[in-house]
Amino acid sequence: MLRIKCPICGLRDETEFTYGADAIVRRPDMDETNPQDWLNYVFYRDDPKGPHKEYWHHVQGCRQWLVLERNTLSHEIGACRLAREVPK
Amino acid sequence: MSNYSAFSIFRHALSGNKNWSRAWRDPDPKPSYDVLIVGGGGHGLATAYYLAKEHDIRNVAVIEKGWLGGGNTGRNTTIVRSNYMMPGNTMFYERSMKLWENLSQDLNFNVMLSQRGQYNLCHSPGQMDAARRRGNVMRANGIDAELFDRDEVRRRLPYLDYSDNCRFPVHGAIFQSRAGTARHDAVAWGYARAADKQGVDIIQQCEVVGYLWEDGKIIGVETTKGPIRAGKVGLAVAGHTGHLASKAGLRLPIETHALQAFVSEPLKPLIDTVISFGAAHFYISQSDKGGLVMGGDLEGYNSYAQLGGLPIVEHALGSAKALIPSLSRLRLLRQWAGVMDMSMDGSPIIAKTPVEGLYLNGGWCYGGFKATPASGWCFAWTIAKDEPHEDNCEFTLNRFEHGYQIDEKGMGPQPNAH
Amino acid sequence: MTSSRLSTGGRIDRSTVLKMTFDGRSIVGHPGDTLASALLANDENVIARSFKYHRARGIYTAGVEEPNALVQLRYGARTEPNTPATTVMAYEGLEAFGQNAWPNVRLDVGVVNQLLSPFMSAGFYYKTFVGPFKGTGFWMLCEKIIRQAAGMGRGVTLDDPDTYEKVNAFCDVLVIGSGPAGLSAALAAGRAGAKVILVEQDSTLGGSLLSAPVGGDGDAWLDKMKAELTAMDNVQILTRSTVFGAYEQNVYGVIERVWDHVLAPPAHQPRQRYWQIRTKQAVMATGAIERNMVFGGNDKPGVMLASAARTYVNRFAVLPGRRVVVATNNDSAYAAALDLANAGSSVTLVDARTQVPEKLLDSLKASGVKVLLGHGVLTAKGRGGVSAATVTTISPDGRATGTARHIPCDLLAVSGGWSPVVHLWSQRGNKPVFNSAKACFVPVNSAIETMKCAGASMAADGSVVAVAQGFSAGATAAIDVKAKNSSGDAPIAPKVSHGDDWGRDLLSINTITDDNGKTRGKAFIDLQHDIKQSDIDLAYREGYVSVEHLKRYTTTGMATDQGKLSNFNALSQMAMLQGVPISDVGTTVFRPPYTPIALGAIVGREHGTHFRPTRLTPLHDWHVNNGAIVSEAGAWMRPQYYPERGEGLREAYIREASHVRKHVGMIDVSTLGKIAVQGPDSAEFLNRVYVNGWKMLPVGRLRYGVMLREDGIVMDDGATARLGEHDYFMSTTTANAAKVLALGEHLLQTAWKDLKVHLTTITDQWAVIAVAGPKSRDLLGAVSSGADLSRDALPNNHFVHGEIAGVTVRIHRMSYSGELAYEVYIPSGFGHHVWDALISAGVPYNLCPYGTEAMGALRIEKGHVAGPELDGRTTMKDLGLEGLASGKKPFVGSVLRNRPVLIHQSRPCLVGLEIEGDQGAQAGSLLYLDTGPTEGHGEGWVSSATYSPALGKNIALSLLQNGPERLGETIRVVNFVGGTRQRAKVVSPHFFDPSGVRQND
Amino acid sequence: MIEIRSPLSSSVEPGEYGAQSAAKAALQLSERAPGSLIQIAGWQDFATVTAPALGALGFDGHGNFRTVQTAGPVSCYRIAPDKLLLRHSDGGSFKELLENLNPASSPTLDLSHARWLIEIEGSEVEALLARLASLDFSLQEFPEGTFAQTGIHHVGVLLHRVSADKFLIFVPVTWAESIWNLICETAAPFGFKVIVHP
Repeated sequence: MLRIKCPICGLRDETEFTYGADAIVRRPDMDETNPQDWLNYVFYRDDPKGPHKEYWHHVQGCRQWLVLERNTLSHEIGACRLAREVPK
Repeated sequence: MSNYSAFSIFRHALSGNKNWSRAWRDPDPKPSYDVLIVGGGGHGLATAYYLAKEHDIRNVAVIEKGWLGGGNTGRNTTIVRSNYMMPGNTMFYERSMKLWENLSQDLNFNVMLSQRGQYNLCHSPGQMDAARRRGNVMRANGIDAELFDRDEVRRRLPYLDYSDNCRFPVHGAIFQSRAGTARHDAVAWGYARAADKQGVDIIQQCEVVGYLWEDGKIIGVETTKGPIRAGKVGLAVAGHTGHLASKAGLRLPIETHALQAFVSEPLKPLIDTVISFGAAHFYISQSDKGGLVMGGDLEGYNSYAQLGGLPIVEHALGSAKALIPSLSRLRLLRQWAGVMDMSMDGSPIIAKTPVEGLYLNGGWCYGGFKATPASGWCFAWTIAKDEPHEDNCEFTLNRFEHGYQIDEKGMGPQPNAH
Repeated sequence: MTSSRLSTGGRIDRSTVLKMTFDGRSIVGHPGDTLASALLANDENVIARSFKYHRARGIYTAGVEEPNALVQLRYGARTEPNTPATTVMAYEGLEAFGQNAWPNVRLDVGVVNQLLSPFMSAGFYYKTFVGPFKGTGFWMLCEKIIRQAAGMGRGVTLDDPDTYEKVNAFCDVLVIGSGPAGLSAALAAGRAGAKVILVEQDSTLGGSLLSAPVGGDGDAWLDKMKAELTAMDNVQILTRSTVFGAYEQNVYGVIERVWDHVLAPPAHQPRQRYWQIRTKQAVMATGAIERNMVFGGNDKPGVMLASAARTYVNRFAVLPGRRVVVATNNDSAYAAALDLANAGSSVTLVDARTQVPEKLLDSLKASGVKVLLGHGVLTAKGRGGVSAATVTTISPDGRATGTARHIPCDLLAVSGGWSPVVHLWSQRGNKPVFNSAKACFVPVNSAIETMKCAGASMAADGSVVAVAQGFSAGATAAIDVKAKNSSGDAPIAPKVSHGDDWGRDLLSINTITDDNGKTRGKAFIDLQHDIKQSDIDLAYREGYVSVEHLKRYTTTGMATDQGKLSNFNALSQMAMLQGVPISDVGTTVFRPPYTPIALGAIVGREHGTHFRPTRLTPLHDWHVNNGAIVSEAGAWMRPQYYPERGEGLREAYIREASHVRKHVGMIDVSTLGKIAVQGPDSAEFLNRVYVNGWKMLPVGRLRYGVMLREDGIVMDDGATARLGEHDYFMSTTTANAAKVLALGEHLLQTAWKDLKVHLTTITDQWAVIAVAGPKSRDLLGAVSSGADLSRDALPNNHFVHGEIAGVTVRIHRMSYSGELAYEVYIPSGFGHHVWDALISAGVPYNLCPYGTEAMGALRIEKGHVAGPELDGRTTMKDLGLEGLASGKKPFVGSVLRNRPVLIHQSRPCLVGLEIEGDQGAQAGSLLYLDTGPTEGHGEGWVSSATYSPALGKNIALSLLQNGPERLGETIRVVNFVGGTRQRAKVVSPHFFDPSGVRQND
Repeated sequence: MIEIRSPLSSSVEPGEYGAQSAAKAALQLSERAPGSLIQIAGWQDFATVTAPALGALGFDGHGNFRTVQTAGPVSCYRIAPDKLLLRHSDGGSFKELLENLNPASSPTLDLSHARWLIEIEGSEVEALLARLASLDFSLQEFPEGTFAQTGIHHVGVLLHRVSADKFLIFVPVTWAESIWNLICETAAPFGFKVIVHP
């Protein structure tokens, strides 16, 4: 069981959250028309074995989207920040 | 190497079982092969076997970082079925089913395919309609399928929850009678033994640490046992595809996720078929040893760790009791997790890659085990002929670019939803 | 008094007699007994039959590692198969039954399997049963027989009458195990002020101390520790509780057997409780499990672990044998020999070692125990049970060097060394290391910062070291969690009889063989699964040498005891065969649960109705009270139809839908997703998430919109109203409400941080009633006030505020049925009130409520797409919605929707079908050319079908390749699984009132 | 005045349930209407633009994400960085507050019908809640006058500790009956009384 330290609500069970997606990929700007940029955003992943940054949504709490640093091999958890406060 | 048969068992028994020979050799790697398959699971071993058998390519090695069959071949819920609806999937899985049906004879190794049938339960009129469409596609393509209403399901599976207390009542089910289970380890061992017999070198405890390059082309792999050159390198390392492909500079439409499975204590026969719950991601069957084998949902987040967390244990066992209330007092014996390639549309990739010399077999999501024979068969074809067979022609890497997502569940590019 | 029960001693309450039965025979016991001790006390020696060969088996251990004595406990709905008798506390009325045997465990005909044992070597089934023909028929015939023979106990198909509950707990230090190390750890952490939970699987605290003779120093020590611990408010003690799993981030799963030690739980009380404990630190003081030795007949009833024999004598006052041979390779069995002798048995101790300390030998002198050094047991003899041990001198590698002689005995107590219980530590992904001096795998204590190991689980040298380690682990854990106080001084360890230091001078012998290195007779490694040493040899010969291959090929360690006894012996045999140290063979990874756990315990109360929560609309009670048939729609319950006078679904929905077209009907659509979109950039937000434009929508208006996924596939549709300058009210489909909200929040909080928009779900705030039909305006006009509903004042896609029955409501003019229709938005707590008012006011207008089935018929007649068409694979073009998309602005999915396959000419697109004949089509049917083969995936499929009361025809919506250009064509509709083939005419999906006269009226 | 209909109207039956003990029931369950609930949202300048309006109600700024601010019948919960939930237990209208807020910079939303309250009181309240949600309910970790948003049976709820032995649970109305029934089942081993407030 993962326990995630929501910056707003504190340390909570993973069951209060839903996993979003890879937070390394960056959504292209709205007016980007190059399909490749959108393909890279929507479909392609680094899928790292080790440190990872990912979105989690505290749906049963403050409903904030978070960026969590987590190791995909050891499940060790690092920093957790509000997505809105993470620079692009 | 001795042929396996009732007679051989009898003969060996009389000599105290002292004279059985090794099931496969344990060779050192040669400096070079025509084809090198990375990954000694069912898919990799099957690929090597069919390369030799179907395409007469015998200078082949399978290299495996641990012990063969130690990945997802050895940690799945053993279900075999061919009930796929999307063009691109339907006939591929049916090819697999047909190969399964004669696999024990083909390999001279009993993989214990037990065609006890599989029920996909429906819990709403909408699910019944979707099941009907799937069943119709199957039937129109020569695959057996039946659609049962609630009463028929109740007659056949009387132990499900039909009470007023049931949260998601059963409306009906789609049934494939040829589906069933196979003994998972036997598949790896049977292919290994048969491939070895064809001259394939199976090299265990040998990890790929990088690729050998020449003029932008892959010409072999660097391993913990030294460099091994190869005319063609095929990856069949589901669960680690993203990681190994990245070493070749490929970014894939794949994320790695962990999936748990569960087995109960052994019981006398109780459930004589395979049942998939339609109200949650859960399926159950009973093994020959008597254990109830159960599968649940993904952990929900990227993971390369073969660890399963409690929320999914609760989810799976909760589904078990919701489906069959009388399982409540039975005991869970083991839980384990496997890591799998979750592709963005839930369907696999069997294709040449943009990197010359590198071929890819991956993205199996939950469905790798049942696909083993056809996966090996089609991958061997693709490697041997440098083009896909008709049955894997949609399992391309670039399908997301042209837009044919083989999205069997309609969940979109969200790997943990497939 | 039963024959094997000692008249004094033991930790049992002789003042109470418990009546129980085993296989229908009466047995008696006392509080404090286990079922196993009671069976032994009643001279029940054959308790079970083994998995494969159906060999008679007795009681082998006194704990959770029991491989043999599995019983079917209780009967009927409460039956529990495969229950180790050693873990069941005795209770009045207990009923247990032998299993895996016919007619019973004493006379099992399955024993003939033993004759076939040469043919049933490891993996034999992989080599045969394939049959002479292709296909799986022959195997499945064989399998049927194999499956009947396999399995152990029986499950039932009766519902469990007991309840379970889950508790979430939090602590600073979790201490697992209550032997000397665990108690010391709990004491240290408790004194320091840390919040401690101490978990013990046994019914009482003490661990190994409970196996010592009553009245020793251990008892006094235990009492003192218990007194101090129970006096601390910050220490919680859970007995009869097993930590079954250790999970990441210090979460532990525990099952407490709250009321398993009685016939049935008291009313309202749970049978078991699942604790999910989140701790900061854990101390693993889980002890060690004694190993047996491998020799011929080592599985017979009467063979038992030495430590178990000692436990039965001292704790349960049961004499498990009168003439006893104790076979050992280490010191620990000396205590067993002594205690058995002191209880009246005549004891011969056979030690594989040639030299042992004088002190040890001296300790036995007074008790009359005969000691044979340098000896081993080659075979256990006897039918049905042990009658003699064949003893011989042996070499240091376990080979017989002399002539064997028989020593008559009825108990053969063995000790092949000990295995620390490292399971929980290993479950966290760690591999233990081999300690060759003590011949066991031990944890690396530094591997997990938050888990400290102590005592026998670390192979500690006796209780003095265990207490010191435990106390230190507890004190360190307390410091790590910043506990305030000092732990004080460690307690002085209890003086326990010699021999608890099992690691000293141990001779690592696991197997006793003849002079050729062969075991005599059947020598078992895995008792329950009948894995013999020769099976390991065969696996090696065939190349299954890695531990995982070995385990899987032979199935050793995969029985219900999970290899607690057998793993080590299997590994050491494989090491011997390979000629490598055991550490090079490695161990298998331990998986949860540590001991098997009941499924129901993990499920707690979340089953039946509570499997998932149920969502009810504010009008739900009315529907139920008025005879609606309600059905599941995701989490919601919705009225499907309101049958009148014995109507079925079909009659009811046709009547309801016809009624709407003729008069007026109303339906509860409160399940629609509703999201408040607020803020100055709301229009921009809507412009980005919907395909159509939103910048120009005036206040007072609403608009239908479509949303795509990021990959360009249609996700959802619905109407959004502009309530104010910066205030929009979005509606989504019932199914996608949560998804749309989460996506919107994601975009706003990650990619579009510059937009000032807030989204809030308001699904619960509003009850919504759709009122549809030619008389809907008249009805609403009559019942409402303050709202001008006239055609000119309120055209389609406009809304207005008004009052109904004293409640302020918002009335949207909006139609999915094709009729003149409105949606009335009511604060949900007043929804029922307004519905009632409409019902009353509706009488003159012939108002009738309708359900989702009629709603479906109406929307199909109108060609409106819904869930079956929005199946996650369709594009706007497919659904005939592409005209909605703005070409002037980007929106979610706007680039990827134009990928070549998604805009290809031949894609299946939405059309209507008029079905020929009287029978309706079934959704999910496939479409084929009228002439030509009906095979392959076809030209398309039927997505939604209904009888159209308005048209008097059976109609359907379907997706057909190149559909819009095929209007008028006749196609074939095939439902293979339903056995129907029909013909249908391809028509426009807008079956009814295509120009929209009625809804715009 | 029309009375708001309780989503629990077919579930709340006064009486004693579950395990019976001679002593007073260890738990008392009841429902409460929320009165008025409004949400105030904002953006970067949230604190400054809403301060005067909140000050008028008697609050000193936004407070934190744990503490419930109370002023007379009004409680204020900071449920997100830029969202507040205000409850007027008497059903007061927040009229003045609304007038003092600019919808462009601090939009408000009426949620009075979106939540229902379940009140749990008694000596076993911590034990009961530990069976429903995975928070540490000890007084030390969850003091009086604090709140938390969490999940009960997969549904997002807000828990407010009113006193050592009393909690208020804010439940979305459409889930209320399901949650209530589960709470009652969970409370059965302790024995509980369902009461109706006057």
